[in-house]
Amino acid sequence: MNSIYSYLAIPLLPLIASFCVGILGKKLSEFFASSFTILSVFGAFILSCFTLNQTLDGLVVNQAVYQWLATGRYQFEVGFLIDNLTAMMMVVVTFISLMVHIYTMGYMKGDPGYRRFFSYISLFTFSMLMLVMSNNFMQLFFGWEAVGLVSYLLIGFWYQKSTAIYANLKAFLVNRVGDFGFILGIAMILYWTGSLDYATVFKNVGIITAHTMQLFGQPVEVITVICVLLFIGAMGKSAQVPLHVWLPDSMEGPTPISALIHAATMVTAGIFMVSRMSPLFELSDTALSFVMIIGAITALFMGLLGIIQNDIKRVIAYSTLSQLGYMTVALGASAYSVAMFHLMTHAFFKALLFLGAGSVIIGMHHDQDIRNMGNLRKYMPVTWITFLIGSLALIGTPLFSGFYSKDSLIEVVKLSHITGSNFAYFSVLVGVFVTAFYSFRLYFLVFHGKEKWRLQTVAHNDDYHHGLNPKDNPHESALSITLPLTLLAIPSVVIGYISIEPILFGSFFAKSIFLNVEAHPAMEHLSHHFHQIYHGPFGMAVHSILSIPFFFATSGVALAYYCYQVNINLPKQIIKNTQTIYSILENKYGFDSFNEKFFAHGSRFLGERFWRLGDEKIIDGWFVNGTARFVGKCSEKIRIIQSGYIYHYAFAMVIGVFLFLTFFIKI
Amino acid sequence: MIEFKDFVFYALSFVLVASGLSVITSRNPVTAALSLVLAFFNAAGIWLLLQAEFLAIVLVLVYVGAVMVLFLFVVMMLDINLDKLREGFWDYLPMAGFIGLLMMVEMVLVFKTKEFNLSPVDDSLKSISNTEVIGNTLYSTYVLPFELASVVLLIAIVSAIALTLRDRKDSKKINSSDQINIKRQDRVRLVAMKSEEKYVKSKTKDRK
Amino acid sequence: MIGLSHYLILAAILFTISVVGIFLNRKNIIILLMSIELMLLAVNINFIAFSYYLNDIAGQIFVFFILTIAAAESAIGLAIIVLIFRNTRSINVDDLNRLSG
Amino acid sequence: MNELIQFDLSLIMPEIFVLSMAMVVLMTDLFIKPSSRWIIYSLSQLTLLGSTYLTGKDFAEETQFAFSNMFVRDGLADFLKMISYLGISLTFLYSRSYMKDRGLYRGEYFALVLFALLGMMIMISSHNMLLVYMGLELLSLCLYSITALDRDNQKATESAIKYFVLGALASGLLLYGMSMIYGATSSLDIGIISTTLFNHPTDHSILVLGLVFVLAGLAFKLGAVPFQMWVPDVYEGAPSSIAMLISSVPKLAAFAITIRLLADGLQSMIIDWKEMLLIMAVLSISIGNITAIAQKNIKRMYAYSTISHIGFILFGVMSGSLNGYASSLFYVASYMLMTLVSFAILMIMSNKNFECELIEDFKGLNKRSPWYAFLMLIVMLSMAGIPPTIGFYAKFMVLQAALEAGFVGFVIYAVMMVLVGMFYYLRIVKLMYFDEPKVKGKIEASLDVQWVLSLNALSLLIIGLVPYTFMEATTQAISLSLN
Repeated sequence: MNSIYSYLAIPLLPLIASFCVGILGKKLSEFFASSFTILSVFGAFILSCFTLNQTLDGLVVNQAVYQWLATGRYQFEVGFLIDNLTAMMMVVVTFISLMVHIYTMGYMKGDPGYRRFFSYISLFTFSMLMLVMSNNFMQLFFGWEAVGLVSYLLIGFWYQKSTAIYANLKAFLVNRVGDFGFILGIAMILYWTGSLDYATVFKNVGIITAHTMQLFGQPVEVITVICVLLFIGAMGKSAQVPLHVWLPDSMEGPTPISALIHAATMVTAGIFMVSRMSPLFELSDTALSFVMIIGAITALFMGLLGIIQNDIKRVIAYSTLSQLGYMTVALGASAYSVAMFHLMTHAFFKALLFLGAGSVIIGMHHDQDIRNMGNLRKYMPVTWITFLIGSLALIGTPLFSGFYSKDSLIEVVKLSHITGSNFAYFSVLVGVFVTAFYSFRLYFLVFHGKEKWRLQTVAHNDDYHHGLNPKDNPHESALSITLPLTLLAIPSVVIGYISIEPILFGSFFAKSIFLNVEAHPAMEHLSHHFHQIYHGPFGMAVHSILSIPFFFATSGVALAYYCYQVNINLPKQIIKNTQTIYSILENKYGFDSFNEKFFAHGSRFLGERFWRLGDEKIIDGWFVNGTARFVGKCSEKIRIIQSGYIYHYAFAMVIGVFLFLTFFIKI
Repeated sequence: MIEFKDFVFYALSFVLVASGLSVITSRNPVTAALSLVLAFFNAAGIWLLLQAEFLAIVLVLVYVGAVMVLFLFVVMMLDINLDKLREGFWDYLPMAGFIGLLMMVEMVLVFKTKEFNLSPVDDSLKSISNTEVIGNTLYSTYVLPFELASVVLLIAIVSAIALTLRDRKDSKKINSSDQINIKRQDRVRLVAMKSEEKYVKSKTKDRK
Repeated sequence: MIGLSHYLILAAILFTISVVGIFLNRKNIIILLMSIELMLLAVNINFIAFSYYLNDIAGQIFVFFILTIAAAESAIGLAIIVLIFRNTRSINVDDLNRLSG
Repeated sequence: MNELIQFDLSLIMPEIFVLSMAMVVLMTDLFIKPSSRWIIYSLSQLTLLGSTYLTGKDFAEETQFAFSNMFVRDGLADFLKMISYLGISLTFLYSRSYMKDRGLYRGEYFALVLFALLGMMIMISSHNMLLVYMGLELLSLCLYSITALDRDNQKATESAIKYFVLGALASGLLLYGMSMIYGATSSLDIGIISTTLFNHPTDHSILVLGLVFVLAGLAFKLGAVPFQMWVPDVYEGAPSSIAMLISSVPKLAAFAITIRLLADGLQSMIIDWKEMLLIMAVLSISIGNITAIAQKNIKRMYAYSTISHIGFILFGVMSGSLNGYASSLFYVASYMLMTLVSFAILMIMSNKNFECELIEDFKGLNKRSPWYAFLMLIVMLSMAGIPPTIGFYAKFMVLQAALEAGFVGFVIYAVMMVLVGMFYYLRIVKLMYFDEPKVKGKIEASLDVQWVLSLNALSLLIIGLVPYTFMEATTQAISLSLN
């Protein structure tokens, strides 16, 4: 593992597997297709672990593998930059990908597109690895587009479903908006620094800081423009408001994809990119504020939307949005390492939650409506336990991995002094409550309470309707599904405890992430707190029990418990027949009912509004569909000119000549 | 005082422009073709004024003699409904005329600039005949385009034949090689089919 | 005194007439071909006038080739017209709008 | 004198060979039975092989003139000729069975295409306005008649007459412009025109007048807005094989005369033609890409995509630098490779009773033949300009050249139009992969077509991965010829 070419093997293994399975297709047996891709991804995972081991010893590789083209001043290469940041991402990506590969064997069993699916996810692994390992913007952009393409293909994997096709088109279009900003940002970097190589760009970054440019009549720092443009790219990929609309719809894709691409890896590419660009972002406080505010809005308001969803996958999707918002807030607070830390822990527990949801969906015979579920813990014990672990990690229960990342995140936001940090602090705090509420609402509805599918009166025997018959019992899923769940549950619990010290407060990211300590001292303070007050990770957990976030989280769980466990026990008839008395009773409880009304209903109302107005009307209606419609209209208009008559054509030619004469002849 | 040469120029130009207008406005294609012939004659006259004798003769011989006859031939071969051809002419005239006029004015303005009024060269210096000069140049300096011109004419022949020549449908011509090469299976086809109901029934009836 | 510009203006007038003829004529394709002939005639006048005033034979040579090619061109053009007439029984320009958009 | 003409003839050897072989083909056709037309086919392919040899044997290292400086043989000329041979050879191969099915597999077709090739070779090598005109007409006349070759097809004849009338109008405009330039410089030789204009800046307005007309003629040949109206109709009307021919190789020749006339002859007027080309380029890119979206007929869609590609080629030319010309040359060559594959797939999907010409016909191609769907995917990605295909690199180089020439705003606009363009290219991809096939049945093609087509399509990818050598060749060709 000394030559750069041995690193090349890591992305190439999945690529080769993808090609073999994709091209040979039906000629391969299903078993061979799956085991071949799994082996190759496993190989990539092992090699990644070796790489991480090497980088932990201080190895940093930055080398070109192949020169694509050189034009005068500029050179475009394929190259790798391997340091702790990259290595960590590589391990996370290959690990989750491996889990998803194994899971897919069970999940996609019997699907006609079985081999195609494996080909796609291997291709995705390749693209994602290229993205994280790149040492220049060109390759970054390639990986960026490639993961987008595979995501597009996979959302529309069940292409007979019209909703799936619509969702993949939406994802494609919205991502184009982000990409446009991203490529403009790259172009500006190329223009100002004359290079696309990370190292050269970071070296020359000093040149940029001195310059300002005119934008809408105002002088703006060039570095701010660049950072904001790059961040717009990240907003598209990492689904930040207002470019988030594609992510909930992307749940039309198969569940393993939602876990791999739309929760754990691809959507975090934006976070990774901003961390990688920390030397640029550190130079512009304006850009950082922008990042933080966007992140804060996403974190809070997307979480609120999670409360009103009834589709199991959509709840988790909104939760992903909200958690991505958290990471973005951390970026804005210059706590890149915290963002990356949360990215890692989130990758584990969110993949776990999604895969668990997939297991539930299989158990329920492809019924995704949580109102039809209940008491599944009896029938699906492994899924239940692992899902509970995932949820606990998500809400930040002390000692779980999510706790360490989230708590540090909130802490660092509190310590930050950048514009907008107060709002962000408020958002992430309230977000904790919201997260806890929707997570446990989901948990209680699915795994506890009554077995609601038995209450359905209509037995559906037709093929079109999925779901469980009232008399049937759900079954625990096969080993290929429960094994990844178990394997993911382990890091969801322990990874935070183990790694918080080196990642956040040690020198893990020292060579990868640049921090301007004087301007943004929040990280420094946090480190101080950690060592001086908490004396280590366990102390941090103990201290947190008296802190505000913990209180918020507990009250969220309690509220969820009350609303979906306690209230449900009241006889249904009373609720139905005596609406007025029921609501008076509710009011008598005072604080609780106020909470119920204000937070549950109020936020449901708000969420509904945001969704209807913000998402559907403005963003979908105007920006996305509006542009397409405008171009289409122009197209139809121009077609009319092409009338088919020779004299019109001749006339057009003569008019062309005439206008040229008029414009250019100066007598 | 108008010189005689000037008078000839104006006279020829006037007829040339008038016949040109007639080409594009006449309702009958035969009239148009004949107007074009007239235009060619006048152009030949103008070329004579410019001492391009050879080309003037060629224009008359080749164009009037051959090309225009071909035009007339096609016009008469195709049976065209005259009245239909005129519809809508006046509707478009104002716009077309306006654009044309503007374009012409622009070009004329360019030609009116001073530098362009070159004085004519001294005629008496030219002792060799125009035909001889053209011949000499054509076969020495311009031999490559000359050869290419022959290729262009060949292409014209080939494509005119390829496009329009076809066997008459009612021709009784016999292709003997086709007749010899014919196989049994090309002509005879054995078809397995059910015996027809009616026929079978009637037969059984007969038997009864 | 007749100068170069007189000839050029004459050619410009003829050229414009022929161009207008092409997009004014909405009915008969053959007249379109005639307009094209007229246009080439205008170009020829230009070349010959330049050749005379510049005392350079190249212009006349060019005209020679233009005449040759124009003859070939009209042969092909007429052949295509004959085809169209065979196919549609009409050489009306207005009927030629099967292809559009 | 004798030696001189010998030298001249040795330079023009490939042209002489193509001409003689075209006549041999024409004559052979008279004496063979229709069933043995393969002889003609092989003869034509041999011709191309032979001329490749003749051109490649003494590939021009330096510029050489023949026939009193009318004919030039330089790096640009030989490079373009080699690519033209390749293009014509592929055209013959791809269209073989398609033409057979439609009764167009005739001797005249091959002879006329070879004559057209001769015309293009003359255009590419011309260093004199007269020769430009001769070559242009040689090419155009052949194309007019080939378009109408399917005699009983109403659409084909209609498109032929449209092509013919507008083409004649365009060559009239071109001639008028040439006469003005001749009048202003008193020479037809491009080299002399260039030096005259450089040494004695003469009357400007008359030159601009000539330039506008010349440019109109060139733009017609290339198919740039507003002289593009014939393109969609001819593509749709003509049989696919002929549309393929028209859309591919002639663009190389048109590019060559554009470079010769503008970048060489009228070099001193760069300020004027730069702006004119800019207007045409921007219009072509916009109208091409936007109108293509509304098309239902795939050939028309190709036509509009051609128009937008031409816009990009003009972007490179108008940047007015050697780098810009080289990138345009690269673009036009890669465009030829792309368009050949795109039409070839169209023809493979057609058969005797079925003409593939609607976009809908591509529905579910992946189900019918995954390999052809994949090849089509490469072409579409390349045309849309998505890395790592050749199309991306071509667009990138051209836009970079324009950027260096200072057209920042227009480059941004062009990039936006590329995004618009992606829509209709990717729509084909979507139809191929996500829709159910309308027509069932496998797609058949003979073995040689399969292999060559695959190679052709994969080359789009491979050259896109290692474009550097190819780009080097174009840069060298351009820099050897200009300066």
